[in-house]
Formats: sequence, structure tokens, C-alpha cells
Amino acid sequence: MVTPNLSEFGTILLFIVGAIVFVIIGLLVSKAIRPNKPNFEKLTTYESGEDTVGNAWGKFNIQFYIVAIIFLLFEVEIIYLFPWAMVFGDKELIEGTGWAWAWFAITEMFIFILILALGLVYVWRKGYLDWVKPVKSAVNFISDIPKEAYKHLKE
Amino acid sequence: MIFEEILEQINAHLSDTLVKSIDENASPKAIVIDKSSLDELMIFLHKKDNLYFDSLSCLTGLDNGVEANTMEVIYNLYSIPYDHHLMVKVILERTSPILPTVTSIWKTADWQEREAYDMLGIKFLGHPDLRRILMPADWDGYPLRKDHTDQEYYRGIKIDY
Amino acid sequence: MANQVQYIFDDKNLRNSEPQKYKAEDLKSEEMVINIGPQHPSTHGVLRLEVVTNGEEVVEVVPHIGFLHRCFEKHAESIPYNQTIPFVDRMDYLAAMNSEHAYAMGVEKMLGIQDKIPKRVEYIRVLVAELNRLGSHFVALGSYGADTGALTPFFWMLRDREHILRLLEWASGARMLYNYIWIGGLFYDLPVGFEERCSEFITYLKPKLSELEKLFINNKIFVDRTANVGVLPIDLAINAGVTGPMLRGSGLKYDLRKIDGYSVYNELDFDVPVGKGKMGTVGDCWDRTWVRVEECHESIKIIEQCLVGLKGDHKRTRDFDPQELVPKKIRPKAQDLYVRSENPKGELGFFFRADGKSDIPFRCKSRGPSFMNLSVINDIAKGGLIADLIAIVGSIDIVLGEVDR
Amino acid sequence: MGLLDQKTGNGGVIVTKFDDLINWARLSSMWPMGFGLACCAIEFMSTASTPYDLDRFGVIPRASPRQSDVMIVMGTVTFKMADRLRRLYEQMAEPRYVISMGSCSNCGGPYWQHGYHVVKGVDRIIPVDVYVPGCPPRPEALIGGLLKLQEKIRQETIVAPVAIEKFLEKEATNDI
Repeated sequence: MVTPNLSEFGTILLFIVGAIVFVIIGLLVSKAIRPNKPNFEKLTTYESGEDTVGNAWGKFNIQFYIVAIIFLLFEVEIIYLFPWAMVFGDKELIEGTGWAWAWFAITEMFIFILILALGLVYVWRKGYLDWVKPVKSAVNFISDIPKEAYKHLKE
Repeated sequence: MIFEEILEQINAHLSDTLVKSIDENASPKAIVIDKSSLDELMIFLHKKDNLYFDSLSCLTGLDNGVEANTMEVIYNLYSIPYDHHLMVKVILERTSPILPTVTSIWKTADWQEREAYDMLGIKFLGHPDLRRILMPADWDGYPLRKDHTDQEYYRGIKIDY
Repeated sequence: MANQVQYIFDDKNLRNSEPQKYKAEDLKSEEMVINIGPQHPSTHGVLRLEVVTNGEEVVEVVPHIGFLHRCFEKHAESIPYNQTIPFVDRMDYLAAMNSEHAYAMGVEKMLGIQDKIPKRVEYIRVLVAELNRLGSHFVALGSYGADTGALTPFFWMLRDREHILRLLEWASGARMLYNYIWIGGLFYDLPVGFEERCSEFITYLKPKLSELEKLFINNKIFVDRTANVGVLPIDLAINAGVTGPMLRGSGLKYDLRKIDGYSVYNELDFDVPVGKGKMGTVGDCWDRTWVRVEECHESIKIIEQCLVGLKGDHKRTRDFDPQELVPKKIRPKAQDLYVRSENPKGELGFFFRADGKSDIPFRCKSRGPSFMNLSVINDIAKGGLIADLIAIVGSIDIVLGEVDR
Repeated sequence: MGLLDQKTGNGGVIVTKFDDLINWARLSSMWPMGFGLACCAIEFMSTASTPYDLDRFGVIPRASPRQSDVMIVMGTVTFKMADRLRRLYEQMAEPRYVISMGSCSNCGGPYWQHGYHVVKGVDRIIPVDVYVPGCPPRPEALIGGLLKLQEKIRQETIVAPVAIEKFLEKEATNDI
């Protein structure tokens, strides 16, 4: 069997290049086929048939920002787990140290996760996670006619 | 509470010169009043404990044509607790049809008065925002007037067939 | 010569024809104006809602209507009484039979022949009107399911409605807009075998309705989406002129078929469902939908009684002519008249002014129930979320032909 | 659909013209924009649902004009709606077609005489490809309209008709 002179990463590179080329061909062909006649009306933003009011760069409520930050925090935590997982399952290391490596790695990771879990508990208890629901203002309309007048029409 | 008793209540509690005339063969029976006493009568009909006209079923604007030179606004009132009807007619002169609003009493009058203004040009004093409700804002003329002729083009589109 | 395009484009056209209430400068810092505009799947037609929102919360809703104003009142005062019936159909195109029934009753009352209408005609009118009420409620429930994210009820309901359309087409010749109830009688008598086919449909329909309740009305997601949402208190409902399933959903037993007892409704026994707040507070979206489903059951009861009546003592006889009382020249004497009847959406009223000289009404104003029901949307949608606003618009069940007339 | 299938038959390899392939792709997936105005919209709903299924023609109602190829004008077009209709038509992506469903949008329909607020035919606002008569048209009529539009798409070609342009240019030069 001819030994492939491409290294591991070579095949991955070929795969990536193939994917990119495939996509570009698809886009170019459809760009060539479809008619392209932009005019002012067509480029206006679509808002179910109406003009838009104000621009889209409105200021958002602060709650969205807090939830995004907390999400980002735990996302980064997961990224740190990837390199750890690669090293943790390494055969030679585990035999070499007679399982000591496995125990050391797992306890170290648990400590790392526990600290972050502490952060989550703090955030949860402080109430930053729960969404501030708008309180529905009851319709305060008092009719001049007393309720007893409709008694016979209400069971 | 038939029509005559309602009339007695009105004459007893308000001035008896208030009801200008009675239209017997209208169904429900109608009273014709002057626009100056509209507010006072409507509040009385709404709040009086044995009348309780709590729903304004239908508010109709009406143009009697150029030669009669009058316009009418007709209120159809109904009382849910006592299940009786009343029709109140107000006659206005055609050149400047203006009368007070009743939106403070019935919230349903808000849109109906805007529609009467939109269709016939009847102005309601004290209405929160008297704008056109059905026709485009830049449509000129009031369509339901007897002497209304459509404009020739709107946005460049021929209106008539 | 075919019309060539005459439209003159100008980018201020949109603002001039229907100006916005809120300009960009008079908005607070994080408020935004969104147009749930004329072309939107959940506005059930061409309704435009200008919604001022603060993040997800709806601060104010400004409804803009008039996009389907088809000048009904101008037509009604330009053509004779009997030729206006097709235009009455096209006002509430989901419940054409009920609207025709109201209009015909009004003109008959003006002519003074409303007591001489043969019993069989009255029973046929009530039968087809109740069938049309079922069809209207089916579209309301189906599209409300589509609004809140469940497409199955939409297809189920329109499949069942197809049977009704075919029955009414068999009777009157048209699927949706019939011109079947004439002033003084009917256009055709019921075809032979109609009663049997109709009772077959009713027996087919009953399990379908209970199936729908299990799948959709008592569905946990639907209940969470609609319970305690858009609560309409009874005082505001009465004062704002809201009628029909919306008013009954808020807890008032107010049904014109019972109160006025027009046509032969006083001979039939059916009861009026009222919102009891089973899943939330009284008068929320769920109650309105539940009242509509219960009304479907009541309509089925009425249809069964009508069928018994039509097969029993009001049987089809050889010399029965549905058009015998239809007057050739309709010229009522000079009078004003206000007639009202119970449409699937609420109280449909017609105000006539006949001048006695011609057979064209001097003025005919129609009071559309959806026009009034829609006017409360700002009060009940304010403060909720945008998704709740969509659920509220669906629960009001508006038909734009009737809002704009 | 007749375009591509008579070219197979021997082993499933399709040899076809470029135009046929594109037209076949376009006509088998005509996505209409949900532009329901009045009674015709309800008739479209019953056409799109169970007994007269539109999905078998590849017709899936889309909510926004950006993703739709066909604008089915279902109902009465009023003057207030005319500006919006024109804008929505302009916002549709280019190979776009218009089906005018119902006599209201064909010519003003029952509102032709006293309808001061009704546009007497949607072709006064946008160019129309197929007119479907009826008030409201029966579901079969609407499906017929869709098939008629498919026939129209079948004859389309991407290559500009060069011969006619050359002839017009020659015509224009020698009569100055």
C-alpha cells in the first residue's frame, strides 16, 4: 500500500480547501444566473409594508447584557476542559504513574469546576439570572353603573 | 321601561323643553333634541339609576342633502340591565356641522365619531384625536356627502372605472 | 386596452396616506416602534398595529385600520335593497349567512312582513346561519392555533369547515358568499336530501370537536400562552361596546339570540356559555377561546333541533315556494329603524333611513362588531409582551371586511 | 412536469438545456407571499389546506417578500393599500410573478361602480402575469391559475433575445 506522503494535517487541509471551493462555486453559479436589478424601493428595509421609524441602533435593556456575560463566562470554562480532556486520557501517563495521574487530573478538574459552580450559585442567589418580567398594569376602568345592575345576567 | 316612561323621566328631571319633537314610527322610538342639551341628556341617560343606558349601540352620521341643508347625528342607545332602547336625533346645519362629543361617557363613541367625521365631516368638539380613521389621511372631500364627487386621480391612479 | 401601470412612486406616499403616530424623536431612550403592518401573517388581514416597545414589553399599541374600506355605505345608498345583499355578504365574509339574515330581518321589519314569513323559511335561515357560525368559529380557532404556533388545529378546522362549505354550496350555489337569504324568503329551497347529509355531518363533527379540545384548547402550551393574558374587565367591555364571544368571555350572559329572541330562536333551547376563568382570570384570551368552542357545541344543538323541525312539521311540500313573499318592488314607508342580530363576532346592527319615495335606502349604516371589539386592543395589550399581543389579536377574532366596511 | 422527464429513460442521466433546468427549478417551487386582503385570502387558506393541497405544487406560503417568488393579490386593493402593495412588490427578489386572484383585484369587481376607495384593478399598480376570475375564485380555479403561471415560466429564457435588439437598433439608426 503506497505510504501517503501527506501528513495528518494535509488531509484536513485538503478537506477544508475542498469545502471552501465547493461553496464558492455554488455561490458564483447562482450569482451568474439570477437577475440583478437593485433599485431604491427594493433596498428599503422590509417592515411588513411600512416605513421604519428611527434606526436600529437603539439602546437595549441592561438585562440582555448581564445574561450574555454570564453565558460567556461558562462558555470559557468549557473551552478550558478540552485540553484537559486530551491529556487526561493519555495511556502512557496513566500506566507510567500507576493511576496516580488519573486521580490527580480528575481531582484538579473537579476543584476547577467547583470554584466556577460557586460563582454560579452566587449569581443565582443574587437574582441576576431571573428576568425582570413586566408587571401587567391592570386596566383601571370603573364604570358609573354598579355591578348589581347586571346581576341577572351574571350567573 | 317603555318609551313614555323614559320621556317622563327626562321631562321630570331635566327641563321639559329639552325634547324638541318625538318620532313615533321610528323603531326604536326616537326623540329629537338640540345639540346644546346633548351633553346634559346623555350623562343623565347614562347615570340615572332606573335608565342606565350603558351601551351606545350605533352612532350614525347622515347628510340630508344640499337643498335640505341639514345633517343629522343619530344615537342608538341600549340599556343591558333594563333591556330598553332609545334613539336620540340631533339635527345640525350642513355648512358647519359641529356638536359636542360623548367619548367621556362611552369609550365606544371614540372610533364611531372619528368614522362620522371621516365620512361626513361632522366635527365633534372635545374629541381626543379627531382624525380620519378609514380613508387615507390625504384624501380630500368627505365621501358620504350627497354632493361628493371623487377626485380624478389619486397617486396617479384613475379612480373611476 | 389592458390597464398599464399608472402608479406614481414617491417615497413620502406611505407617510401621507397613513401617518405614524410616533416619530423617531419623541421616543424615550430604549423605546422602539415596530409596525406589525398590513402584510403580516398574524393580523388576520390588513390591520396595521404600530407597537411602541421597550425591549420585549409593549408600551402602547396604535391600531391603523381602513386598508380594506370598500365603501359599503356608499353602495347601500346607491342601489336598491335587494341588490345590497351581496355587499352585506362581503362585509363579514366568514359569516355571510348571519349578516344576510340581519339585513333581511331589518328590511322585512320596515316592510312590516316579518311576522308573515313562513316557519319553514325561518327554520332554514336559522339552520344555515348556525352552520355559518360554525364555519366562522372554525376559522377563528384554526388561525388562532396558527398564531400561537400549533399548525395542526389549523388544518383540522379547515378540513371540517370544507364540509360546511360544500353543504352550503349544495344549498345556495356559492361556497362563501351566498346571496341566499332574500328579503321576504329564500333564493332556493333546501335541496332534497340536505337534512340527511347535514345530520351525517353533525355526527361526524362531534368527536372532531372533542378531539380538538384535547389537542388544542386544553393543551398545556396553549393554556400557558393564553391564560391571564389580555384580561378584559367587564366594565370596560360594556362601555367600549364590545359584544359577542369577547363580552361573554368576560362573564356577561349577553346573547342577542336569547335577549331579542328574533326569528325562531325563542322556540329553540340552547344555553349561552360564559367565561368562568377556569384556566386563569375571567375574561382572558383562554376564556374567549373556550366560549367559542362551547358556542360550537350550542350551534350543533340548534342545528339538530332545526333538522328535527325541518323533517317534522315544517316538511318540504310540493307547492312550497320560498320566494312567494319576496316583494317585487321594495318601497318601505318613511322611517328610521335599527335592527341587530348575533353575529359570530358580536352584535351586527343596521341603521336604515327610508325616505318612502324610492326603493333605494336614504342611508344605511352598518355597525360592525369587530370594529368595536378591536378598539379595546390598546387597553388590554398594554404592558404585556409582543408575543402576548399576537395572542390577544388572535383571541379578538377580527375580520377586516367588517372593521373597515 | 414534462420538462426534464422525456430526456431520461435510459439509466437516469438527464441531458437538458440550461434554460429547461432553471425553468423546471423555478416553476416547481413557486413560493407565494401571504398577501391576504379579503375573502379571497380565506379561499386561499382552504385551497392551501387539506382537500385542495397546494404543497404538492411546491407552493408554500412565505411570510416576507424577500423569500417569495409569486405575489398572489388575494382580495380588494384599496387606495390606502396601494402604496404598501407597490412597496411589497418592489421588495420581492427578481424573478417575481404576480397572480391577481379574484375579480376585485382583476378589475375592481363588485365595487367598480361606487367604490371610491377601491383600485379598479391591481394592474394599475403592478404588472400582472395571471388573472384568476371569480369572486372568490373556487380552489380549482386558483390551482388552474398557478398551472397557467407554470406554463408561462416554462417558456422563459435566460439568454436575452439578441436578434430582436439588433433589429430594433438597425431600425432606430436609419429613421433619424
